[in-house]
Amino acid sequence: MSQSFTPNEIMTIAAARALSNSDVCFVGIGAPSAACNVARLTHAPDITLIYESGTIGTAPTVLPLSIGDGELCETSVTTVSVPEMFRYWLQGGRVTIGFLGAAQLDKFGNINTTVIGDYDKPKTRLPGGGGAPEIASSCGEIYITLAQSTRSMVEKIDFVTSFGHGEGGDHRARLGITTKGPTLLITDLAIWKPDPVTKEFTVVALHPGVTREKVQETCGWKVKFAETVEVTPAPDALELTTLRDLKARTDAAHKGTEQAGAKRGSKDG
Amino acid sequence: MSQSFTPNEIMTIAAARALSNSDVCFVGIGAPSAACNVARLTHAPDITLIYESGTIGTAPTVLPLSIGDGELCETSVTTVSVPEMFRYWLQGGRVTIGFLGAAQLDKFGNINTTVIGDYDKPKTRLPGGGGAPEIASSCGEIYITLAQSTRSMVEKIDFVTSFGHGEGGDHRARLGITTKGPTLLITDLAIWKPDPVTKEFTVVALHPGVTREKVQETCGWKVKFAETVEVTPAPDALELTTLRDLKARTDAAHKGTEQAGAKRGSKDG
Amino acid sequence: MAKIVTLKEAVANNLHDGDTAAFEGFTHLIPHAAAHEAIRQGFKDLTLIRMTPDGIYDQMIGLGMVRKVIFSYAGNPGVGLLRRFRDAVENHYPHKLEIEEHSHAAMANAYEAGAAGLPCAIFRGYLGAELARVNPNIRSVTCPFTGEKLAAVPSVRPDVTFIHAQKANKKGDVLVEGIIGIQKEAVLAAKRSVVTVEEIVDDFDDVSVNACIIPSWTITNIAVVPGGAHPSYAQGYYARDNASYLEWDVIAADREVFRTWMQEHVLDATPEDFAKRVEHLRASK
Amino acid sequence: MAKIVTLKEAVANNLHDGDTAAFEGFTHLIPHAAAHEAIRQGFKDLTLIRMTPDGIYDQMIGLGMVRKVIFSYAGNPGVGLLRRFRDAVENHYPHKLEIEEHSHAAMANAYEAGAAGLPCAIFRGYLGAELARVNPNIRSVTCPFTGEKLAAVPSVRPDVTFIHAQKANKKGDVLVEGIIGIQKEAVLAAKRSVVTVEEIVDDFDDVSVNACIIPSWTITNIAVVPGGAHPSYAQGYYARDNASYLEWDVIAADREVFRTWMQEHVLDATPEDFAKRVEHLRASK
Repeated sequence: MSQSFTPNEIMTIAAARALSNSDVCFVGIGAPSAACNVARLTHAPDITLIYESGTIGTAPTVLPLSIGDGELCETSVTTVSVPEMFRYWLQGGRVTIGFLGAAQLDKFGNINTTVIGDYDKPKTRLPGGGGAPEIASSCGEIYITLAQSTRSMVEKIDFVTSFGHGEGGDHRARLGITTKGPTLLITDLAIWKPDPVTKEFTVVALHPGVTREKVQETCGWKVKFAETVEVTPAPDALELTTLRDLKARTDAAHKGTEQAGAKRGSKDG
Repeated sequence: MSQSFTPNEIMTIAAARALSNSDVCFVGIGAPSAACNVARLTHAPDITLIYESGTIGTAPTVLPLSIGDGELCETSVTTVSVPEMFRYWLQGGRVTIGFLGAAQLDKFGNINTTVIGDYDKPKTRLPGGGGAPEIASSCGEIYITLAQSTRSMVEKIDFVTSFGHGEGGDHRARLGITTKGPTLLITDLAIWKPDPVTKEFTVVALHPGVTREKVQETCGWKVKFAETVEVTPAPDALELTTLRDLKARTDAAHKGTEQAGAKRGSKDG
Repeated sequence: MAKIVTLKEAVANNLHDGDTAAFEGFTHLIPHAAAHEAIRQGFKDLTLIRMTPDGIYDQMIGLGMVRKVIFSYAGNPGVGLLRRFRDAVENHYPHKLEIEEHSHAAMANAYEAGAAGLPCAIFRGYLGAELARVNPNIRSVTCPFTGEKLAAVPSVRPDVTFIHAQKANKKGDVLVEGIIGIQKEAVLAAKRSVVTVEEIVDDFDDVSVNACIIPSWTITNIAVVPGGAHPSYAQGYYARDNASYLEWDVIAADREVFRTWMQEHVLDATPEDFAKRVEHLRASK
Repeated sequence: MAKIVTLKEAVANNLHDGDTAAFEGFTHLIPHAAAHEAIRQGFKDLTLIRMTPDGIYDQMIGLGMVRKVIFSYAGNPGVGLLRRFRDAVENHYPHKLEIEEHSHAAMANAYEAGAAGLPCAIFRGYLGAELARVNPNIRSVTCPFTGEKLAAVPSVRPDVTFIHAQKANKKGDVLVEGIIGIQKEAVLAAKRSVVTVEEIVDDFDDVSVNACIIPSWTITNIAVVPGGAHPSYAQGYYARDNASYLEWDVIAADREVFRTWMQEHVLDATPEDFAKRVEHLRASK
């Protein structure tokens, strides 16, 4: 390992590597935003990034704090209305990769961001689905990024905000959904792909230094490992520099508008 | 009569008078376009003119030859896409007055601009409805302008392109249509309004010098006259000057782009 | 024609107890000043509609002005949860809050259908998603050509919509630029509308004919409130005050801190205070 | 990414016998040059879609290239009827022409639904109108909330769409300005798309972020054809050639005059001829 890196950094960089020049990505805030922009600044300069606020083909020099930052609009090819975004661009089937995060995730890639507990009497009321229910069904495929914990990776999620592979197998097809659904789960510890038949997420690569035990300890279901489990290549110097420079620029830019003493709570990775 | 005028001029001016400052008009080419702009240039400077090509709040200095002339766009408050025009502006119920012409018209204000003869084996294939079917149902009320002839004002039209009052009475309400439909018919000879109960068009005013016989001779159905039939006030000097100046400006502007010898076939009134 | 009035008049003229109201904006151009004026005027029993309820809805909910929220994402953008909203849903404090929850696609289509005068919107959505189970306003229609089952939601038709925009011209036409969100649809879908603007200019002669312009005659009232989107931003005028969004997370976490803050910064404040709040943010934009 | 090629290549790459094609434009920016190239390449059995078929469809129909037209207003704009279209419908000359006729509202909604990936469009339309009797593709759905019966039509999904636009940038993004019509929807609804442009510029840095820009990656081919909309116009480049529209009424009235004119002005002509045709129209715009 030429350089040390954090679990969050390798998660972001592994996600960036999964993107190509011809991808059209529907980007959420947080790790996905960082990953997409690292991809754009390294091996995929022509990647198209779309944020649900209406910005198409955006190329921010710093990461946005919200999906509606001015930077996204100023650097976009075009900025459209929100109805157009959801009709022509998302539902129109033009997005190849949708990124989703999760408060709770099950082994079939179903996602909860709505409530912890019962919907009508929730223990914790979360923000809700936003664009996620239709991102999950309209994008060509879905990449999920998540920091592992037994609280977030659970046997049964409390509410299906966004449909992944349902009960597994051909459940998507049975509902008439023609897109692939979750094809990749990138955590801070490992890379997971759905089993071709059962669609259960299976560990295909461990990040450098991560053990199978660590993955199991931080996951609420019994983890399946692929026959051959690779080791995720460590971030190279360009990847790390690009990501860190992006974050440094982001911090510097956003500091400018912050009052002294305000706690920095960015969710950008 | 202070000044002579043509039947077409009084038709246009009578239509202009029926418009007010607060009207939002969906304007077709021909007499309606001239009428709306005469109204705008005389008593209704704040009238809103909308052409179906997407131009909203347009104020052309010359009359357009087509509903998509550049002049309409350049002088508009805003120019929107055609789907937006038909969804937000027409169907949205924002238009107070829709103007329609007719190849054939019946006494209940039903209009044919589709075919003369049978639909599948037409004697004359006309251009078709265009925006008219939904203009007829979505605008607050409909004004019809037409040069009288037994060919165009007929007992039974060959095809109902745009629904007026159907078979009369409450036929519109029975179809669930909530707008008023045709409330005014202005021809080169007379002003007609629907009977409050039967909805049959009834002559309420004759243009100066026009006889009841002349109106009947040029109409294919037995004409009903109101109890009191007024005489349309003759165009005043301002009205005539405004209309003629507008037409002169229009001719001069459009000549500029015409090759020698091209026949002038403008349908602008 | 839009009448240009004070913010106080605009709110008093157009908002009433029991109304269904939308204060719209998608991160950009959030109508904070209008919401604060509504708070000062003390309305109650409101049904609030918004794709992305944020601080201003958190504030109105926390003060007990709101009976019901129709929404698709209730979060503090870029920060996290809405703590007054959570307190209302989880603990019924200050009272029970009714919710009608949709996805963004559903809400965007519902506003679009409202602007288009339709009773409902159809789209391909909610496939396998559990919201359809808990929200009786998520139904379906069958495509009469392919047999595909499509999602249907009622159109959004607020009694009144409030938005903030960059500028109006003297006739009262309004220009929205940048991230235009759902503002035009929200105005066109509503019975009445109020637009707060940064400034009024003579005309829009320098603006593209295809710009997002909302004609004067579709707007009820316009009020000039410089800085009126703060802590959100107005592209071309001032930047987003990210620190205030972070601060809100702390303020809203405690019922008493919230009350005290609201008293000082909203109830005892005026529309004119917004201009001062954005002074230090003008340089960066 | 859109590939920039010659008009000849763009047409040959994207149009095939039997295709369903849209050459769209609403009075402004009619893709005349693209249609003339299609005529020179001699396709047959086409299904042509357009809200407002005008001279170019009259020409293709008159030459027997067209099996079916899906449309809402078949007229020579500002002049009158389309005489070759009439001859085909009334007299089956040069052969029988199938028609699927809609209203503008239906077609506009159908393109919008095509761009939005939906199988059908719903709208409030055709109330009392007889087209619903003669067109089996006019159906209805019932609003699941109000019970209102709404019109439904299949979405428009052409195999290929041709449009003309003012300019592309070097990356292949396309700018449409002025009367933007249905062009963006027609491109997004199609499997393949060809855009002819007046010119290619370095970038769109001087253009509003909310302008009607069609991103490069949604377009198949771009060809530079100055004057390519003539006798229609390109706002900012040249004015409409009204005389040519009037002239067409005379040319198309007679089968032989039509043939002779087509031979000289289309079959024996080139895309480069368009630039000359608009020379005298540039001053006035």
